[in-house]
Amino acid sequence: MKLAFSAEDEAFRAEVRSFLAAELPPGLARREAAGFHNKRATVHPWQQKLCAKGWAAPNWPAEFGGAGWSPIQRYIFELECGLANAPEYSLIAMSMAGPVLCRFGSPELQQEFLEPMLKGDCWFCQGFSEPQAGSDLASLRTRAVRDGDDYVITGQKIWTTDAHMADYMICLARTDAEVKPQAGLSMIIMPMDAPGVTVRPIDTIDGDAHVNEVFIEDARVPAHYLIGEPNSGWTQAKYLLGHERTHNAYLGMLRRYLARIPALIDDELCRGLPAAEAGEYRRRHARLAIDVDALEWSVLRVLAGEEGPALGAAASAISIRGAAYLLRAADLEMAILGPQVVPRFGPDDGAPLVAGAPPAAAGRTTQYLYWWAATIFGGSDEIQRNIIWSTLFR
Amino acid sequence: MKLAFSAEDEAFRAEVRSFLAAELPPGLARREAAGFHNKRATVHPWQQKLCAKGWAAPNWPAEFGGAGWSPIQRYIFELECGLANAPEYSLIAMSMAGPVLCRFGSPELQQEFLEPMLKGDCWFCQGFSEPQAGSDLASLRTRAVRDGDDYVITGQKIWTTDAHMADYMICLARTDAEVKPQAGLSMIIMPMDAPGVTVRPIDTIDGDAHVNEVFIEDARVPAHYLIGEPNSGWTQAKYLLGHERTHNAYLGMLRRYLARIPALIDDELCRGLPAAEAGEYRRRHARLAIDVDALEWSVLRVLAGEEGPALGAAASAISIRGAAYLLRAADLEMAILGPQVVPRFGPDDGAPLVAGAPPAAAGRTTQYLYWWAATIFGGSDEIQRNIIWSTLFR
Amino acid sequence: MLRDGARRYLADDFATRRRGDGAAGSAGWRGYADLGWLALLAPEDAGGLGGDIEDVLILAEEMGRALSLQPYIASAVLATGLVDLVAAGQQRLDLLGAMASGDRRFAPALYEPGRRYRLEPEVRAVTSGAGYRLSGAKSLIAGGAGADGLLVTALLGDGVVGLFLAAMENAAIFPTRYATIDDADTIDVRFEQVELGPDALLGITTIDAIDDVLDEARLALCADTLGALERAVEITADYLKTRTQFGQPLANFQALQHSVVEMYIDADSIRSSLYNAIAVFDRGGREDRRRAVSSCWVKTFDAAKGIAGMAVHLHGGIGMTTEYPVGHYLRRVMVSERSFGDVEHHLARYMELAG
Amino acid sequence: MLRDGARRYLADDFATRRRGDGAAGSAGWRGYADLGWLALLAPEDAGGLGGDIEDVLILAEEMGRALSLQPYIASAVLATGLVDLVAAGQQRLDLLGAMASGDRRFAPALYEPGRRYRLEPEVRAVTSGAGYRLSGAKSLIAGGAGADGLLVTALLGDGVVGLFLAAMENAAIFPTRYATIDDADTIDVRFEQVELGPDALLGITTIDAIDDVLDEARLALCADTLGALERAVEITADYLKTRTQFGQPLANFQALQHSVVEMYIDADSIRSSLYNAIAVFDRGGREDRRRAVSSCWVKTFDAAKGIAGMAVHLHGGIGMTTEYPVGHYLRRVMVSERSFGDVEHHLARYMELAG
Repeated sequence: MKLAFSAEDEAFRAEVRSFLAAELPPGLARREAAGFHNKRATVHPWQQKLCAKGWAAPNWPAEFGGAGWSPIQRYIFELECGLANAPEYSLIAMSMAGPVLCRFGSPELQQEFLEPMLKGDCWFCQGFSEPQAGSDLASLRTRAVRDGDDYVITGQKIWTTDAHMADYMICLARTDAEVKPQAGLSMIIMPMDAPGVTVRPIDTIDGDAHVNEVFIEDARVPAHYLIGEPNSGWTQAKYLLGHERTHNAYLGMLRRYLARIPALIDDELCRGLPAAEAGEYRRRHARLAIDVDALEWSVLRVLAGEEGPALGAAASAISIRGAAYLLRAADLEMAILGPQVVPRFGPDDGAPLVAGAPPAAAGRTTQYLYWWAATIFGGSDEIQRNIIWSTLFR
Repeated sequence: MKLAFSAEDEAFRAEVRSFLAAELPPGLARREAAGFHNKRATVHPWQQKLCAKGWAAPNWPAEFGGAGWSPIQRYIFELECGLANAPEYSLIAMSMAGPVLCRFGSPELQQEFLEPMLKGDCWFCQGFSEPQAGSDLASLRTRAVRDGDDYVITGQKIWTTDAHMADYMICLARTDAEVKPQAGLSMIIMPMDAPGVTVRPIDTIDGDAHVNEVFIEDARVPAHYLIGEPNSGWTQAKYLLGHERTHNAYLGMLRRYLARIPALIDDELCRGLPAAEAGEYRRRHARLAIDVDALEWSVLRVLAGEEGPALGAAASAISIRGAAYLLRAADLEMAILGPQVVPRFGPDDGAPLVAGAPPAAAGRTTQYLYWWAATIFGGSDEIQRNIIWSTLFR
Repeated sequence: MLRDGARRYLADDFATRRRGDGAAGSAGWRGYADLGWLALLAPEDAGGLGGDIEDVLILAEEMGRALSLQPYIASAVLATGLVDLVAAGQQRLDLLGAMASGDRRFAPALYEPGRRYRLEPEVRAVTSGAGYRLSGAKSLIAGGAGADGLLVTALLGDGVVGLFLAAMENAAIFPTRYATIDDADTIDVRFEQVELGPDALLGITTIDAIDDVLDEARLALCADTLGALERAVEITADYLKTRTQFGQPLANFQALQHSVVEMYIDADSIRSSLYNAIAVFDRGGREDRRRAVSSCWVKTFDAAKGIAGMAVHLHGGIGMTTEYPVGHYLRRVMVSERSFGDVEHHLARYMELAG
Repeated sequence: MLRDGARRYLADDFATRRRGDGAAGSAGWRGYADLGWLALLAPEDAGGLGGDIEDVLILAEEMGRALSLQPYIASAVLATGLVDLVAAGQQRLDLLGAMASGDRRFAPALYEPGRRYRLEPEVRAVTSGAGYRLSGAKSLIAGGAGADGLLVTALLGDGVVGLFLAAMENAAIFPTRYATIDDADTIDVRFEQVELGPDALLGITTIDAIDDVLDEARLALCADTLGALERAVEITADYLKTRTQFGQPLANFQALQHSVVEMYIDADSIRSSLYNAIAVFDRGGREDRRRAVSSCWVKTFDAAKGIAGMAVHLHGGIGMTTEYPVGHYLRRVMVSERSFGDVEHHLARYMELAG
């Protein structure tokens, strides 16, 4: 197995770096580095810059305005964005709604939505999870009933990221209750301002606001907003989940942690961190760096097209270890900063509360707590282990 | 919860210590410290000394020649023996065959066997495990068929500790095939020199010799060697397994490791161990000591009669953590000693093979490898976790 | 019995707070006083119960279990211990009596910005007329908000440490008030030439003596954490039994059962470690006590975040919400583990004392 | 193709050895030579294949998988690298040619008693007539038994390190022969005023240069360990499918499935770490290479004993027997992990080079 970045790849990396250095707004980067989710309004100018450069949609085919990159280029772009503290912008539109529309949408839907998405003028959320259907999509209860030129949608969604600031939801709903559970699902674009749609933000323990409950009561949606053929939602959902699981933003985030931790240790030596403890934290940093080096190559092996049974298990293994390493990285930063991290910092405020504490203290607990969610989303660690067992050993 | 050792307990501890200091043969202690199993002949004089003192059977009632100790005294005795590198002598006779005979045996059987056991003149092995019945005793296949004044036993036992040097086996066999699996079992004393009994030692990866396969082909045993009523073997086995699971010799062994590791680190500093690494090993030693302090109190809570649902889970939890800590302790010693531990030291030879290596290097890998067996015997860690779940949460 | 009573009394604490009824207010503290919990550690000659550390640990366990936000460990355990240690004569009796009855509540201000867990103060006190003038800063004062006064360690000349009682209404004390991530009210303060009367100096003491008093608070915090973790494990096991996925309760999946069992064993080992420390406390010997406390601290907080985090994880999405209690246990132990030293601090202390 | 051929050739290695047919003897080495494995790393000008380190790593993986006891890493990878580094002219061509053809086999003798992983020799060589006189001791010489000669590092005056070739038949070399716990034939030697001819000094070198050659051997040992661990995981999964307990195959139990999955992920991460090191090796830069090798070493041996130990554990009693292969993987990695430095040694090296 050999993977060398080509001269073109390295030139591309240099281009991405200089673009980020020149164009990424410092305030946006600061907030992202702290670990708080950026808001739509603050991200919008950045997305427009990327759009102007043709880089807004790394995952879309070039014909629809996507960047048209190789997997390796996408990887380089995401890694460099991570290192530069660039935020993930309009994640659901770019990584989920966009790809599914490019692949399954009618020309009319593509026409209506893709360009506004690219420009950041149209945000999506994703309505898959329901209170009684977590990892188990087949038990989905939200119904969409055809009524003239509309579908009438009723149901409830939960853990809906960004619903509070989205214009549309790609809503997975049951359009046929007579067939077996997977076969009766469809994916429909639902305007979030349709009468009958209510969004209730969920307060999460990390202190940031990003997920919601969405109550849908007889919301009317034009029938042509249904994506592809009726009852093909299961196929589309599987396509999307595959997309999500190979999403490797963890590495950018991990590299970001690894890059800043040594300086953090040095800084804390002036704020009472004993030298012997600093040595222990440097050891942990080294061990984490060693693990991340390996994780990066687990990703590169997939991108380089390694074949064999391991391929089917790779995304699950990367997801399990990636989340665990994020927790270790965030825990290490908290340990280094010690008592300074315990105040609840507001999501809009990177200023430290504890006298004498460094600005770096803000957001540390928020991010640590959030990474516990990374052990769940896209399928819990346990589900991933089940997948690996079935793929390789059953 | 409060447990304080009484003045009597402390006096007892002092008595045990001085007895061990005066009477334990140094050669025996050296071999035991190295981690090799002592042989019957080398243990015999020690057991006779204990017998003369009345201390040969800590687990038996006083009326049968047992020490008549309180649980706390037993605990103190075992801990001090561990620290002093005293070997476990005639384990099956003292901890299994003896207690089951005291509890269920006829006066004739008690008369015939108990005193020779105490004196070390009569060694037992335990025939429970079979090739197709590991943790699952109900599927036992060895049969004992009544024929006149005898039982005729046929079957196969495996993992039989000490069978190669035992005089008798307490053999669990099926005496009634018509009833449900648990109900048809009996426990029978089988002479190992009975015609039809063949012992084949099993080579194990630790390089020591302690377990065997036992093939039994129409071995004739006097019918009065059956313990208690026919078909009461399941009850007796459960009684015994309870005995085994609260056996806490791990603590003596763990304290032995903890006591000698600091000096080992100091010694290795003269044999090339870098000071920074020594610091890391001291940290590991401290963490292990902290864990063992807690484990010791988990044992003491049981001995002090703490009540509640946790009691049913305690023996399983102690077994899981005890085995894990033994592995950590043995691994730490190997790490400190570095390359010096890799020669295969013979069980009879504590002399180091690598030039310049300390005698302490002998037996380190043997012991580490053996502790992997501790994660299995008496029920694997997984079985123990099942037991804890059922006891506390189901 | 103490335990049962405490459990009943504290049962609705979290739910009440979620409704915004403010159980962390003074009514709660008054209730604690009425139950005698504040008087537990005060010596009998000062109107206290002269109680056993074990009773305090039982209460602390229940408070952790109930997610109580009352600053019991700071303002009852630690403050009582400090005043009892340092004050003398009538002042000692008056203060301890007022604290035991709940009439006055003080918050210890020991730690300072940029000094991590060092107890040697950089806050300085100089004589000023008949009294003292205080300058410097203290940080992360648990229970500082709403307290009647702060118990401040300050340097009185070379190496001499005094404990001062500074009333919060002093205009030269500048507090910054904030919540820690476990929702507890906390303050930092700056002392800008704070003028104090002659009575403000409760007495002279040493860092070692303060560390000894802290050791009781540390054990109480370990007990609090134990209570929190045991409850988090129970909640998790219960949740797995009720939550259905793929047509059966999650509790049927062996991998989840074993995760809960590992959490249980780890939490129960903290109980054992705590009992070990209690036994050593009874036998006395400063070095042994310190060693046992640091041992318990390392054992507790090596495991705490992992147990509480797994509890969140095993709940799936619901575990991340503030409406549901389980995530609050994780936030609580994240604050506790760096309250009076952290794992590395106590591992180092343990190793220094090893022998 | 190389991999498939090697796997077929080595398939019966363990079973043959268990029957006592001595696969570790010279016939095996001759076979390796015939397959071109010994010539793989020898430069083309010396009759070698000038092959790629990657081919060597594939072979090493397969040897680990097959539990081969041939001293391939010592006598092919390391010895070839040392001779290629140090020797010159016709001697270099002769020795490399003889090693590549399998006609002569040498065992590197680098480490010394009581010196752990230090490469600076205390063995001294002084001139004696036209030749040299060697004194001192070397330990843990893999492949030393049956070798034609030892490649000995020795101090030639102040800080100058020479590599000597000492024929085993020299009467002043006193070997102690023993097996390591993985059944490999090993020797220690004492040199008591060993007289060597002028040709015995292959050349002068530096510790840094030797460490660079060792880095290839280290990667090969990581690959060997990867192969061993992957096979141990396969064997374990297969065993769980066939072994029945409580009326069903053990493989039906989710907790056991997940244990195997964790072992798999850990082993597969070693593969990723190895690929990382290969990529860095290709790009060059001594510090980067050392860092990548130490990274791979730490990753490999942090995980190795846990994976192999769990493989033994999941087998129950059978895993502890020498008849069954799985326990041999555990013993093998226990030797490997302390062959050219251990985890702490390489973590320290990694951190020194960090930047």
